[in-house]
Amino acid sequence: MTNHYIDLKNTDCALIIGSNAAENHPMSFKWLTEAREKRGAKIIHVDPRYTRTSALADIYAPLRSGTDIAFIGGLIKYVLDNELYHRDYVVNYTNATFLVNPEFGFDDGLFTGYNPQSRKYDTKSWAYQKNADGSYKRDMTMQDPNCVFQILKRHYSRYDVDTVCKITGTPKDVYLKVAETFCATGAPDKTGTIMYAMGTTQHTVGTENVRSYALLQLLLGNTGRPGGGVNALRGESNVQGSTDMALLQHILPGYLSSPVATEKHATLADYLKNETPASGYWTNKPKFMVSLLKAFWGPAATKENDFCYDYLPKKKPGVYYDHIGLFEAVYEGHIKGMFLWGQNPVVGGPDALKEAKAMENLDWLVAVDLWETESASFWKRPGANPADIKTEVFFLPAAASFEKEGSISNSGRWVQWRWKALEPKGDSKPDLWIIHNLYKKIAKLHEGSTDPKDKIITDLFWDYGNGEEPDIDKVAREINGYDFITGKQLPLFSKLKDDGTTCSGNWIYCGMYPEEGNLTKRRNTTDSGGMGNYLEWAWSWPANRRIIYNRCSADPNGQPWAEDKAAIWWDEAKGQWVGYDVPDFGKTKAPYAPGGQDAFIMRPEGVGCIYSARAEGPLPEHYEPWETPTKNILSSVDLNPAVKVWNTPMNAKGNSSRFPYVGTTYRVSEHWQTGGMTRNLPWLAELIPYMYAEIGEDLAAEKGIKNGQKIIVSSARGEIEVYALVTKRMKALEVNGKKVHQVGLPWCFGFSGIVTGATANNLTPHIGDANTNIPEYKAFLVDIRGVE
Amino acid sequence: MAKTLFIDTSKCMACRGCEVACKNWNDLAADIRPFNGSYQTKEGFATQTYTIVKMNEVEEADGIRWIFGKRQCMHCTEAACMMVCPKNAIQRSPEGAIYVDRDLCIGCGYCVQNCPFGVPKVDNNTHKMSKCDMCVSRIENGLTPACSKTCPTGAIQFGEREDMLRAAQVRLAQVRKRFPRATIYGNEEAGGTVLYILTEDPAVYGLPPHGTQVPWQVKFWQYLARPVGNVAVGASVLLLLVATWFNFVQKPPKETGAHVEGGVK
Amino acid sequence: MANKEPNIGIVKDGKVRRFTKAGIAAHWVHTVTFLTLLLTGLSIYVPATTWIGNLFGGIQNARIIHRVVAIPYALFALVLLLVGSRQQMKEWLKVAFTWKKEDFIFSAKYIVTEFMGRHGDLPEADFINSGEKVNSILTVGTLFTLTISGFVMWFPETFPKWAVRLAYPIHDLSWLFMTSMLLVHMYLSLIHPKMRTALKGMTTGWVDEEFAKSHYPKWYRRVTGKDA
Amino acid sequence: MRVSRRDFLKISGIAAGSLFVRELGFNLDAVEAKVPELKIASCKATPTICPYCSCGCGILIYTKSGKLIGSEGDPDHPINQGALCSKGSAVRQIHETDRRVTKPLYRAPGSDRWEEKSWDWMLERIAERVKETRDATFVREENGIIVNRTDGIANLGGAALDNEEAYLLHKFARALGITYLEHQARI
Repeated sequence: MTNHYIDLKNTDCALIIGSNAAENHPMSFKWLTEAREKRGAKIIHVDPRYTRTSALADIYAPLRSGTDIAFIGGLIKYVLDNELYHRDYVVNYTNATFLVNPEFGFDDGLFTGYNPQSRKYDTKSWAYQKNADGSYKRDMTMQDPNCVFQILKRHYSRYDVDTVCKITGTPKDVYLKVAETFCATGAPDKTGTIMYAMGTTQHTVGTENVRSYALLQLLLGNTGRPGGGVNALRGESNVQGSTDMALLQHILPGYLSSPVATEKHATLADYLKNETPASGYWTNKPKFMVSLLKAFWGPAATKENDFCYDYLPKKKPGVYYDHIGLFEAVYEGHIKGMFLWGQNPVVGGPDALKEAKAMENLDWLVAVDLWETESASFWKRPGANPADIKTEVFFLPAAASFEKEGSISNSGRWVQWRWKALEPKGDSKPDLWIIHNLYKKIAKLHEGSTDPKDKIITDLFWDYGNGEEPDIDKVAREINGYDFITGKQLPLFSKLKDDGTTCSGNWIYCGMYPEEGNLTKRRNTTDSGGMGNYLEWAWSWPANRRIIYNRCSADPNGQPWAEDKAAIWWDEAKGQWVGYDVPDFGKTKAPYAPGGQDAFIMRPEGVGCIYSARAEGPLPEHYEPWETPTKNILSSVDLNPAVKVWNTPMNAKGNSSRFPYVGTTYRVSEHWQTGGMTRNLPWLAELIPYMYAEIGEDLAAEKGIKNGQKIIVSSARGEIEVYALVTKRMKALEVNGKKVHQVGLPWCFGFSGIVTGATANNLTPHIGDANTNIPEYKAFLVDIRGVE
Repeated sequence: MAKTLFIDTSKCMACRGCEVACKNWNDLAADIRPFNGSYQTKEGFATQTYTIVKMNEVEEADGIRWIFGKRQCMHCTEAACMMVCPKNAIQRSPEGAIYVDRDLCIGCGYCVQNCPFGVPKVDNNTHKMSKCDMCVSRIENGLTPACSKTCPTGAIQFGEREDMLRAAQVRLAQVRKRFPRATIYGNEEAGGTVLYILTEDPAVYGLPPHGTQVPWQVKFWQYLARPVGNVAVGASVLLLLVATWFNFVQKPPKETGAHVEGGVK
Repeated sequence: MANKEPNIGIVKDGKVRRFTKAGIAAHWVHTVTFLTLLLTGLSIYVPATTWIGNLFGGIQNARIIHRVVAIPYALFALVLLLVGSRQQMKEWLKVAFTWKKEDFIFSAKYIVTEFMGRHGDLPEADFINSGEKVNSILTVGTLFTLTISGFVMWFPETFPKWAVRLAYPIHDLSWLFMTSMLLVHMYLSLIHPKMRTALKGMTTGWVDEEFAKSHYPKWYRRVTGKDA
Repeated sequence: MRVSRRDFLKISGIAAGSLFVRELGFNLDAVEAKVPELKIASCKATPTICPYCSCGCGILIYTKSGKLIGSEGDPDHPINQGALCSKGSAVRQIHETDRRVTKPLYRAPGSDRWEEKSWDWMLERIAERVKETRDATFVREENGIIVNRTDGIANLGGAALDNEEAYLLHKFARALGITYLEHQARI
């Protein structure tokens, strides 16, 4: 999140799109309810289904799953046409004034530079125009046809309300009410927040969905201000922390790119040259990278051996290491061993039938979990014959969150410590204990080996106490980082060096554990200015900033746009920024000084990017999901042109003649993720005990299905038997002149637990977003039929 | 002075934190029921379910509405259950909670049949009645009930009765902007119960109509039938004592044995 | 009076046959069941009476016994009368339900005279005097009200809520009034010096001729044909 | 004692009716029902953070001499101020439910059931399999560039790990040469 949960109380309008916040992030509604009661805030919910969030919203706008960009594109046009954008903000804090290469263009769904064979863009034509001294060319009047603002106007001129409503199926009057209500937050003294989750990201256009929200929020001048921002409500308690710690193939801790076996990353020097931008805070990347390598290989990492840079594995170019690519490799038998640390792909993975089948090729599987999950017992899943499955499976019982210590980071980047309340149940162990002892066993097997590849393991800097119990405090200290010479904890990432004298496991967490102690353990509830930032409670990265880009909360002269929306402001007397949050800006850089307006300190441009290159273009463009019930009426390009399509077995594509309805997966308040942590708890199992498909009364009537009866829901990948939950809350939508029904499927059921049920992900496809490869769970095609 | 709950159903999102917090505090068991085609997977109260969030879909002129309302014991000022309990097992705590002392309860079910809100339930094996007791052990120690503490949106508030009533009246004006038909429920009913702001007619929440009081049968039973009956039995006993006095203590004068008017023919 | 019970009214060595065998059986079945129901019911009436439940092995046993015994209470007496003493039953009920002015005088005077052991000149009684008429009416009446209200309370789900709630007061009123009558009835038949001879009627079926003549002259004349 | 109209009638009725009971020597005063004592009195409260969604609500785990008594929202925590949703309120059952696996379990290839094993046996066996697969699928160099990559092992998970665990797992996985390193953030 750019802001955080409590800051929601400062908003004047919350647009909840691609999220079911009241069900999946219920505490967000504590603060939205306060915003509504104290500020008269309006709540808008845009969702294919009328959910418990819609029940509390002032406006509910139905939309066909997979058409967010059309919806938001329409709002962008509405803002531009009615001049509701926050002009001073847009001119000073965004790249709307930047001039773009005149060769840039867009025609019939494609930007310039597209190569149909490789399905990739050559982005040269999208570059900014630069002056001789390398600075960016800008037209502060935003009239130049090549300036981003005019390009934006041209691009979204096609997103008129009628076209948009034809694509999304949203009733026009409702759409206009949403536009009028949310776009009013463009006023300088108003802020609106966008709250989104997997409903936004789990599409082949997931990244551009988020980009469209960021773009809209920049136009309305909401980003970086209390009650504003683009707020991802993430699903798991520490998915923010686990992402920061880079349990993802494409990054190293602190969002440093993981090396690829190409010239650009051949050596540390090559890597740093190609990865470090010319301007913006990322210019300090070498300090972060070297400190990370020193944290990994400690004393063994020296200047001479590039701080053991070579020890880091380099990816093979062109290979997809993401979840979908990974399971395609498992299916092909390339992968022999797999670790599952509390993950359950047999229920949570896309095309789950294929992923479960793929696991049969594994020689060995280590499953670490609190429960005997469907993935841990894939070899005895319904329909499998254990005798044919040769995988050796090790199930290691893990301790629960309150049976161990440690810190986790919530969506709002608050890193909070958790204390140990109880001994682990039975012989279960904390994951830290398991990793620590597993490493020591593996290291012992490689002790004394002279083979260089084994040195990678034995040289690892593993100084967490010598007994069986790892000292978690030492791990926390290492993450923060310390000075090898003084042995002191570093106070902030600005103290990191690239000469090997400092280490830090994750530079964005540097400052969490300074010399005076682990700040994540702080429980002081003072809240200066009553803005809800609670700067003394725990610690938030980066540098305890609670609202990032908060320089934008002040106008170009450094004074808050609105009194009740103050975050930081310039104090001329003190010569520094002061206020209710840690400045996300040079503390002593005056607003009138050069770069005093560069509110986005991480960006090379120093400003927020309305125009920002992604795999499929610099501006979000609507494309249809891989399995669409209709055609793209904005261009002849149906599927996102930059998406990787897997023409592989068990991943067939369904068409709308055989599968006429739009299927979409979701969760409910009472179950969480694949259900292990909720379907094994009696009090939650009893609240939603059965797997069901949610269908509208009109669809049920059409198919002669009665509420509570069993039905089969099928897609090109598989079929499942579930109960029919027939409801008034889902109605057919009018899409391009045709009635389109949608079918809702909770995805938290599996064959193991107190309550069990069919797995919705047996229906979802193996295809993902062009940039992140996150699977398209939210829009695929299904059919339904009654069970006699 | 008595405390009570104030439930503003316009803030309820049916997250059912209250249902689970209630089971957590009271150590109640789960109670899985067959599929009933709704998110509200349980019909109503049960021996292991003291509170339940009603979830009703209503189609109105201006579109669909999903109406939520948390139900639990109403802790009536005039409590029918207390009036009918033959063993005085149901008491009102100093803070106003109606609770049952399970040692005294014999599971006779009088309260079950006579509660106008259908709250108490009797367990047929333990022969004990169980229902929401407003977390009496908590509120008697200055804490709030588990459901009100856990409610994320503050739909469930707890405090002195006048404060809660004032809060409800203030809130009603705001709620009516979004829900014109909103009403306060629980101010007159049964002498004053848990206070609600309902956004729809009470029936949608499974509540009896506005103005519901203790059933007349209960009043007839407790104020008329039993006292009169007791008096009758008392009178007989009195009569027997008097007769014993006359027949045995103060011997009757010797009689000729004729008892019938006009003597023996 | 045509077709009276076969051996009612026979006089033999100073006694006259007053009750049939079936009538006696019905009386004692009714007595045993009612008293059992009274005690098991009483165990839950007020907080202090729980100890009575313990006589039956705990209050939950009392609860079961109450339901089990309720069936013979409701049916057996009725069946016995219908089968074995239909004629006298009809006569009994006819007399019980015919109330004239003199019946009221009888009741009022009886309480303060005979009941207190004093002689009172009271109107002539038929098969049963007006006090016993009240007892009969109550017994028959409460047999129905207790049975019906008890059945409704036993299966509350099958009856409308208003009916179930009404059943409780009706049940209480019925047994309280029946009990107050029973106390008087038991006092007369067991303790009252002058009246307790009547008990033999309900054990052997025969009462002293003198007693019958003086207490039930109209009945005596009718069934024996002799003069009172 | 303020006697309401109801009580007066009730008492008068009982008084008269109870004469026949009076001699039996029982007093009929209403028996005072006792309030159950506070379950969490004298409990230790340990603060933790909810393991479910990413709101980061504070929870207090109540224990008494090491035994779990209950779990509630942490009233001092600024995000939830004592409130919790249905999942957060059920956290206690994560410890209590008998569905938890409490012993290391091993499934031999082709077998149809689990066997219980010791931690040592399991960790040693896993270490051997890891070494085997790493040695078999390790790539040291590719067209002139040092890669040090293990193609045969994939590591998935976990978004529910602590930060310290996630960091250590990353360090451990990279040292083994793993590039198939993914978790729930991707899906």
